[in-house]
Amino acid sequence: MFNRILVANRGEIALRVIRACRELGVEVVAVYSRADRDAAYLNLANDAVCIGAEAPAHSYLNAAAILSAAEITNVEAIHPGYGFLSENPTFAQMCRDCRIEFIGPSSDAMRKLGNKVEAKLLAKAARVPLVPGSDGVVADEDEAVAVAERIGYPVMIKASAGGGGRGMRTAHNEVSLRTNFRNARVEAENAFKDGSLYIEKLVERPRHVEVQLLGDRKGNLIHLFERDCSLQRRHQKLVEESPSPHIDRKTRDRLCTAAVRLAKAAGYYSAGTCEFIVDHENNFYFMEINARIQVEHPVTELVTGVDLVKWQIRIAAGESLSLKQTDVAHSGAAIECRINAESPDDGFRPCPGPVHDFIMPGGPGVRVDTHAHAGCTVSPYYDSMVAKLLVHRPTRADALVAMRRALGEFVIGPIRTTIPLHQTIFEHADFVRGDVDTGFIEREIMPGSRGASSGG
Amino acid sequence: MFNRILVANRGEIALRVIRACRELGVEVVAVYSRADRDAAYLNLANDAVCIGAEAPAHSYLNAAAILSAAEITNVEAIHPGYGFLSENPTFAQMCRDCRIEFIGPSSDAMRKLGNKVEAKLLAKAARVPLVPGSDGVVADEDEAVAVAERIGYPVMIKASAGGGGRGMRTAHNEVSLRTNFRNARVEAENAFKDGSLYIEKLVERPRHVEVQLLGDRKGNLIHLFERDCSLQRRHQKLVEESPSPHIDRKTRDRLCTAAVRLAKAAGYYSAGTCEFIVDHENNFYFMEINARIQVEHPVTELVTGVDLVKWQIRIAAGESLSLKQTDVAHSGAAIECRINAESPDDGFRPCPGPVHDFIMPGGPGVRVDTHAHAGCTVSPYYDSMVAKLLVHRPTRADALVAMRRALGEFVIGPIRTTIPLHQTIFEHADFVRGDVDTGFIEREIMPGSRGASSGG
Amino acid sequence: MPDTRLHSMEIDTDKIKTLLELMVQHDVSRIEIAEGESRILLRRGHTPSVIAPAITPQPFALAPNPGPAAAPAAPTASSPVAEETFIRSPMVGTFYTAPDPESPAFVQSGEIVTPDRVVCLIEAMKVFNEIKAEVSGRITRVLVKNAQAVEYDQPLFAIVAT
Amino acid sequence: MPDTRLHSMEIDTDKIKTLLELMVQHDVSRIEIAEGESRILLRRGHTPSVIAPAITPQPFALAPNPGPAAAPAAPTASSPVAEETFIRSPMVGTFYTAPDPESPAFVQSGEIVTPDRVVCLIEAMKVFNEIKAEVSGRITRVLVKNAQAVEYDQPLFAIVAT
Repeated sequence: MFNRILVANRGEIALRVIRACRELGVEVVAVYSRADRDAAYLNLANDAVCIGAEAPAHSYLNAAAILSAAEITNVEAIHPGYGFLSENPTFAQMCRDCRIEFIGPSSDAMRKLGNKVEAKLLAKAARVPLVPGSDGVVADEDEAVAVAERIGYPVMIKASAGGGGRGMRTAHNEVSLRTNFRNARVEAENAFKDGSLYIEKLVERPRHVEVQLLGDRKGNLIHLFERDCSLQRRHQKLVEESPSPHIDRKTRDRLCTAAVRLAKAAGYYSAGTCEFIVDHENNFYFMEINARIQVEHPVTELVTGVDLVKWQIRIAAGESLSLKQTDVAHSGAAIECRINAESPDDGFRPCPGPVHDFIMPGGPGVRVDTHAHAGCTVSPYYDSMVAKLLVHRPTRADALVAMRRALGEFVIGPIRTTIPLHQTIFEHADFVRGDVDTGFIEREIMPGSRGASSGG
Repeated sequence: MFNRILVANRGEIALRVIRACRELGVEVVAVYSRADRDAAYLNLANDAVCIGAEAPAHSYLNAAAILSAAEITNVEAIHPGYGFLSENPTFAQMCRDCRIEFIGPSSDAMRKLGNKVEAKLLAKAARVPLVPGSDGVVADEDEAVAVAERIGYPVMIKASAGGGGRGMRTAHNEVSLRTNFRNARVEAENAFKDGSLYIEKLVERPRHVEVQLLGDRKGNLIHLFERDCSLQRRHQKLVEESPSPHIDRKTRDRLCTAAVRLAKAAGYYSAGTCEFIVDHENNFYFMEINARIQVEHPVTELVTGVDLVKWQIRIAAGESLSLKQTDVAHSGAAIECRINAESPDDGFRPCPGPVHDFIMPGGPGVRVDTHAHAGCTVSPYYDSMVAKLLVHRPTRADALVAMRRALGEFVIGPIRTTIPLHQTIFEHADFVRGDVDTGFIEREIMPGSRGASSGG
Repeated sequence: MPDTRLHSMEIDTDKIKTLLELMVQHDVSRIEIAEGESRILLRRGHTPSVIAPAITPQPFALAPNPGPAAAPAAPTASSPVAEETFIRSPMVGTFYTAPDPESPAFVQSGEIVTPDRVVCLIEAMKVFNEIKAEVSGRITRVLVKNAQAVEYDQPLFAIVAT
Repeated sequence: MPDTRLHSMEIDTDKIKTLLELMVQHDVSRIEIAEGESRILLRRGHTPSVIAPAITPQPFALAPNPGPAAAPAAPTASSPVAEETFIRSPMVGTFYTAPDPESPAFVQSGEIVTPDRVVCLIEAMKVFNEIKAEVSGRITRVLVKNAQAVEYDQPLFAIVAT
């Protein structure tokens, strides 16, 4: 096992890694930007090094500063957390070139899975379903129509050079496909100076279901069941839970084994997540593999009792995964709410600032992961998550009740948070029934807010 | 189920009952003394009534004020918590006479178990071992010697009229027995105007092990395994855990079934605890039944997954205990630390006052039950407990590690607390090995403090 | 310390919390709201007459805890607005203005009372307790309605010393 | 009206918007941020010479946090004790007083330096970076020992303008 590691991150995930290190008896070095110099969790590290100015580019994304901090503090490994440098294969390789272990998968696996085209080829080779489509650029309208007829309407027209929703059009029949294809091509040429388009089947009201994976460097790799993260706003997850209320046992088994197959094909080790979209007929399609620990990992920790962060560290130190697939049982239902310092009534405007009031929920079945406390300040420089509130109860119905209770107890002020939004979600009949999709928040909870916030 | 109940208590147990009510969908009325008017947990109740001045006798022990509050708020039942009126059979009967259910056992069972002599007769009849002794007053020295020879040295000489350790002497042989008997008689005559004495076997280095019981009004009664509460200072529990690290599986089974036998004989229902002392040969002796929920009940909730407070309320509302003995499994190891606002370095002097800094531990396996938060004030009028910090992990070794980690995170200031004492305990080799008794704190952790604190 | 005085029994603590937050946010030292029968006066920080070069409001005073939902914040007896003090309830129970429904009230607003004057009954545990004024003065307001529940220390009458 | 002056081309308008909102929210009259090459100064409301009856100090200063165990509290440049300012480390690395173990130190306490004077080396990622004084003045104290690790923004030398 390592004697000393460095956490190249901030906020709750830095604290999460510090907690794991303290329990493992591994010394831990924290790094911080000038904005985070008063962060309370730094007191829990064995050492803390200021690595740069407030802006992420100068500190938490500053690979040279982090490696310098690692050198002057003599650590043997770096835990990247999530975000920042966590999925950067170049940084992983830089660490390893400095003989400092990067706590994550191999740089090669990161590189392969970070490339959408390569990842899809891997999935195809591993017989993991992909969203049906043109399998590359379509030459013209007629080819587009032929593809659409093969895969069935509705379809999406996507610009090869596009991304993040830009340059996308839907078509529900041949007429609209032909019109939209022409328009999309002009738009793509103007926007990206590249008019190439491809066609994909439109998955309507998709659910987001992901599978937690854990593997060692000797090829042992298991899944720790799924998390359902369908409750999103603009691709930002708001609520995550396990088990998924959407899929049946057979789909779950197929999903989990598909994820394991794909990860093994990629030579994956450490913790990782395989993301799928699932339609209403329980058809699932591979989206991507996130080659890092995820924000919502505690959901899986609660239902399986497995400490994922400790395992990441052990595996990076060369230990074998002593857990076999049959050792991992799923127990009860766990739900996580991401509490953000945002004003849902005001286009989700971030609300950083000093926190005077902070009363954390407690009692049976509640877990809170947060770096915040009364007297802290939510910094405007970084993401707005102030706490992850989780409950774990024998059934989903019990978990809903416990989450409502816990949300009612949580006091954070005077900054605005998403707690009232979560309270609305947990009273909504569709969510209570477990019947939501990734468009639910915009469609059901915030109608009208789309326009209001589109300028932000 | 009730529509509305009243919590006749304060602090963390009032909050615990409020949490149970919110999860059950039962409205809840809080009562408070003038000292507690700003308590944050009152905001979580549906209604809150000021019942009197600061001193407990004027508020939380004021049965008439509490019943008046119950009447004006139209509640159907009263939860007494622990302490205050919780074990007062007269109050229980007053409630029931007013057609307000008292959430606890029958007044008759409370009365029987509250009387030491009657409780011991019940235990004897139920074949539950008692500490061997004279079975009543001994007439003179010679009879005392005869009893001691029958039960074996060392023995305790106790004054019939004494209590709380007063008028007690130990004797390790006949010579010291005869001398101490004469001295004890003179002392008892002077102190209590009653010189009658009895003899009991001295259990050396006793462990305190108690069994959690839960029964309904139809005679269904089960145990929920044991808690070990050997870590005490002056009969005040500091650390509680389950399973007991002291007893073997066979002793545990015998202890649990003896507790069930005794409670059934007493016609007991609701939650209750049967306390035993256990010697180093795993002999156990009945001490008393606590006819209420106990401070340390969350330890059992963690290892069994059973919500004891919810069950108390359901049973009082007439529901049957749907849990069978075979439904209750013991999983992992749970430990509780009672964090008190006391200064261990200064004779455990209470340290009430305003709390400015309050950072609660969180993350995997941690549960905190507390009414405290940054900005609250620890009142000088009531007991000094500010928080119950619990961990639940697969093994005791893991739980020790998690508790050390959580204690290191807990920031409470500027008031002094027992956190540093707990940190010392959790590093002590004897405690880590699970080898402590009720005298451990005074003997090993605080040598010399006995004199310093005897004036307190 | 914020000075919060509430001149009505039917208050909305949520609204007060919002108002206090607004005051802190905008550094407002005084808000007065009259709404039907209710009147709310909220004041924080130093009184405007004492001007210090740099005023530090206590950060803990900036975290108002509105107290229990159903419990009206008890006005402080040392309020500087008038010499008004309060006759407070010595117990939890039900407040009655008159010995029985047919009789007139024990006291009316405007009446002068002596310490021994019975001003109301409070019924607790089926017992009707006569409550005396305990002070001399003129009753300025009756703060509780007939047959309404009252809690310990709740102001029943406002009284000005004569 | 807010007075906003920007001393750099690489500005982030979203950040400025957020800052302005924060200033309004907390009644802050001035924010100055230096970040690498960028400098941002935002000012709103009255100038300090106009004394308003109630001044709200920035709540950010009211929440003291003892700071990380290992990080020396950085003295503020505007310390009133002397006209001492600091030459700070622009990076994380290892501090060297001299170009090699045989050579004398770049500067000694008491020496007068010009902005272009190299005062030390900081080794980071196997690269030795020459650190210049950037200001003129007399070095009053060398705050870091040779071959000691330094973090970003850590004071290296105390200097008094001459």
